[in-house]
Amino acid sequence: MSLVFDMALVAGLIALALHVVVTRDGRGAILAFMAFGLLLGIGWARLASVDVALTEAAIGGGLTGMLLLRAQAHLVRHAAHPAALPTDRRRWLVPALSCGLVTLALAAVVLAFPRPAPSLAHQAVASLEATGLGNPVTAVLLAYRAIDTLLEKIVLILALVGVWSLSRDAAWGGASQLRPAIIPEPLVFLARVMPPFGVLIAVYQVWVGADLPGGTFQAGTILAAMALLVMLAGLRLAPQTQSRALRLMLAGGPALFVLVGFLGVAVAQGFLSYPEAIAKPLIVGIEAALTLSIAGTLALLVAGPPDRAPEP
Amino acid sequence: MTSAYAATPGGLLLVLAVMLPAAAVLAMLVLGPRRTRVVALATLALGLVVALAIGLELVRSGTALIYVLGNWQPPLGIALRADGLSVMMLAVTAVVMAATGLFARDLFGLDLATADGRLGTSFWTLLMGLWSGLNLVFVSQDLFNLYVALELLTFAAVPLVCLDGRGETMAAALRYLMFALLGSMLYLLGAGLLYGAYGTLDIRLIASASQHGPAMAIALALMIPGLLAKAALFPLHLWLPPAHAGAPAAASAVLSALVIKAPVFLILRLVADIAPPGSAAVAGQVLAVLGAASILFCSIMALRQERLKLMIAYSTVAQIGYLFIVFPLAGVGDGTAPWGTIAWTGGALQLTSHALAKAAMFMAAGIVAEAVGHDRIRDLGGFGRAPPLPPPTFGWAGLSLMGIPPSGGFIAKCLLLTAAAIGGHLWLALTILAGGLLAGGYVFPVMDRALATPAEPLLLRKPIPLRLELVPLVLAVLAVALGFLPLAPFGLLQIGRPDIALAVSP
Amino acid sequence: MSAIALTSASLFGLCGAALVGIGLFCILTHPDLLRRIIGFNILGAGIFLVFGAVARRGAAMGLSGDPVPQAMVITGIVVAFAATALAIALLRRLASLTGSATLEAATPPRSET
Amino acid sequence: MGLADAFTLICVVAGAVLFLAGTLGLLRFPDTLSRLHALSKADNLGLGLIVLGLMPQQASLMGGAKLVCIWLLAQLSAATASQLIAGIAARRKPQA
Repeated sequence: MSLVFDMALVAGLIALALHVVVTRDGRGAILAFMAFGLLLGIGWARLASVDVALTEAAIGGGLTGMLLLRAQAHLVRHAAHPAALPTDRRRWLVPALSCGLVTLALAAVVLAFPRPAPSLAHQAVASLEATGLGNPVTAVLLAYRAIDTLLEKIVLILALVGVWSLSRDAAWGGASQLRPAIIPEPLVFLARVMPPFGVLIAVYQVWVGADLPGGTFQAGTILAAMALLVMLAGLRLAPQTQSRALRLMLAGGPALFVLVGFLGVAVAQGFLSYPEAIAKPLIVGIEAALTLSIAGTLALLVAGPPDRAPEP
Repeated sequence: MTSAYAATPGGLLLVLAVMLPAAAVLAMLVLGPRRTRVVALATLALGLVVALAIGLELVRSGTALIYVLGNWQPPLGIALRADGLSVMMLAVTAVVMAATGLFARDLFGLDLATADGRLGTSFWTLLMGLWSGLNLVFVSQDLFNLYVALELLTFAAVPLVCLDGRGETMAAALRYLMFALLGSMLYLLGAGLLYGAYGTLDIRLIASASQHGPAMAIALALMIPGLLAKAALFPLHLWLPPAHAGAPAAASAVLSALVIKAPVFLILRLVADIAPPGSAAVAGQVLAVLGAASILFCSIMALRQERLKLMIAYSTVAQIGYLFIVFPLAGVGDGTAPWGTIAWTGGALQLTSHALAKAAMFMAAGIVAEAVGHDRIRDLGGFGRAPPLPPPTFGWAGLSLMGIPPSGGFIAKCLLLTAAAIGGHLWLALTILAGGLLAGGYVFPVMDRALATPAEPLLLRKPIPLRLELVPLVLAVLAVALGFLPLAPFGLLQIGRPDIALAVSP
Repeated sequence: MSAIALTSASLFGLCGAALVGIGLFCILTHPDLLRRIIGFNILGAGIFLVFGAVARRGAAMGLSGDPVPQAMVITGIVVAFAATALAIALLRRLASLTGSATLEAATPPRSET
Repeated sequence: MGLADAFTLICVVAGAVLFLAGTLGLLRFPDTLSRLHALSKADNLGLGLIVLGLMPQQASLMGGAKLVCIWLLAQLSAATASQLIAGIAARRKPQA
């Protein structure tokens, strides 16, 4: 029975993906992609990866969709009408066949994976005690493979620096214009009511993330969404990108991570290792700081390059 | 099986090589535009010291440097490891980075309005991100960690291309981003398949597995083309010329000299360290054919360019081709140890000398463009009289690209040619010779323009301080001086090879 | 073929394979850059599902899946989002500067440096 | 099957039917406002019934409270979205 449900889910995912590719309607493609993201979230829940499901639903179904919709509105205003897929068979037949080949090869590999499946679950659980955590996914992200998570924060910051570098010289250091010309009343209402709940959920996610599904990425995404909502409703202006406080918030999480990492050289077993007695509080502390950094970075990535000149 | 990594003294230096520039990115963000340049220059100095210390430690101990992050042993954790080849890459990177830093300081100093503005500040921050990514590519042992390293490179390199904010460079940057992302994704997919088959992403552990299923072949067939798209090997090179030619000179130098070497290095590791011998031999043959095609096709394209920077960019794709013909020449995949062969040494020399020469050329071209206001080769008659040093820089760097003695490029191409002759690869030998001639074909006309007497003298837009011109000249001279280096230091390349765990007797 | 029992893990793995093909096709052929960016996201979703299948197969020790690939997917999703954001910022700027949302129309750089 | 399970079954099936009807309405109804009407019916009542049906399956009071929270938050955002869409539809109409 559950396999039938999964098959329907998979069929829906593939159908939506195909629709996204072939439809002529640019906005329709984005909406279909957002639905795809939400279905994919359910798919991840079916794969019993609740941590991933939360991240996918929040980012794939939410933030990415917002980014795409804003871009589409901009392109309709500023650029030539986007073209549709080529109808000339010579243009699409060869790529279609080669992509089909890739799919077939992948399918063969997926079906031929060795059994029993190799897994690091044993080792991950066995080492869990040394971290004081209960959620093995969090342990992988913040202990076993902490360097990935740390450098991925640097990737996010570089992406933001890159996005900012796309502004006009005069606007560099200023703020993005997120507020629409007309702000509908219901949006303002939502922006007043929703954020307290959002913040509560985010704090809860960080707190339980140490032991249960949830954690800094999911919480950061929710906070980012709340910040965007408030700015879209015009309740607060988007921050100046040159603001020192903002930049401290963005760099704070990874900076703390680096500091604790080097602290490990002095008092534990090397870079990015935690003294066992205080491993959990250290990790939760890093997660809290990272959550703020991620929230700020994601929100500013959606907001895009600054387009108003900085005010002193 | 000796699967455990034992940290060596000095292993922490590898962490520093990666984290120092990463920490600089954070510091720059917080301290703001006015202090960005100072932080960058300080980091460059420190990084150079770290690279030097790594080199000394490697030579002193005679074994690879190893560090286990957080003391979590692979497969659960991640290990860093630097053998002779990695250390050579770290060193070349540090030298080119430091030179670029000195060059950029004076280049952006020419125009006070941009010095602390958008262009300068973004450049320095992205440069540090780039450095962190490069160093990680050279030392990481974990395939997913290497994916993160590749993304560090992508996100730092793409915005560098379009710093001048014109529509054309935006298009070039976007095309670059598309190729780079596609490359990363194919790489990631391959890594996922390998994890599914082996339950680890550690290079040493995967390599020591006794049985290889279809996952290995398919994973390599995804990862290698993905990395080729990033390395811009023919026919996936289309993005490179506009991107490298459109970037500010200091950025072009790093992009062309270093950034595309990272995926090449990874391909080398996949083919030489992970692939089972049969697949490695096949991959080596295919790569060599593409490399040869790259040399010939892109050299001809370089000949036909009207703009100096585009010509240099096409020359990069051609010179990268030499690195791929090393695979069959060094006998990768035929059961012998490739790192002892002269082709392997030749490849390493080619990599080093091209990095130095190409950085020098892009910087020289940047100075000319800055002084004259354009880089159309036809209208550059007599540019040798204006800023005096770019023409000799160009000439010296050109020696290395053409493979004329005495230069690093000459020794490199000579070794490759010898290997091709000994191994009976006639077509590769002919390609190497033809590539040298074609390189002469595109370098000489520029020199000719430099020494020509124009009908009307070139108008100089702005004076160029001598200090600015010196940096590329030094790099070009270094590229030539490599030719005088006794080949002994390249015994360095064999340190740490093979990886101990690989030396399991069959 | 009954040896290959279709589990929900391999079902989602196959779905991932299909999505990879669809995403690749979109990236290679669609002239509209915005759609190509969505194609990258579909490709990414497919890749992550392959990781997900691997993770689900590795269920052991009372865990519902191998946590290592799950953690990698979380990292991957965030990186993919950053890539989308950078691509879109570039595309918007390109459209404002040149009035075109495709690369085909963009001429090779010709003007002076 | 106990009484609680039967209750769950009935409520969830009823909710699912409402969602189906809402989707049909979304696809079939002629204009924006009536489509919106169909959609919000499904959203409010359908989700409400499903949440209600899942109540007896919760082990703790906290679990139930969380479910209610989900329903309330969905209500809030759905209501806002409907308002926004209706507002745009109303503004466009006179011009068309």
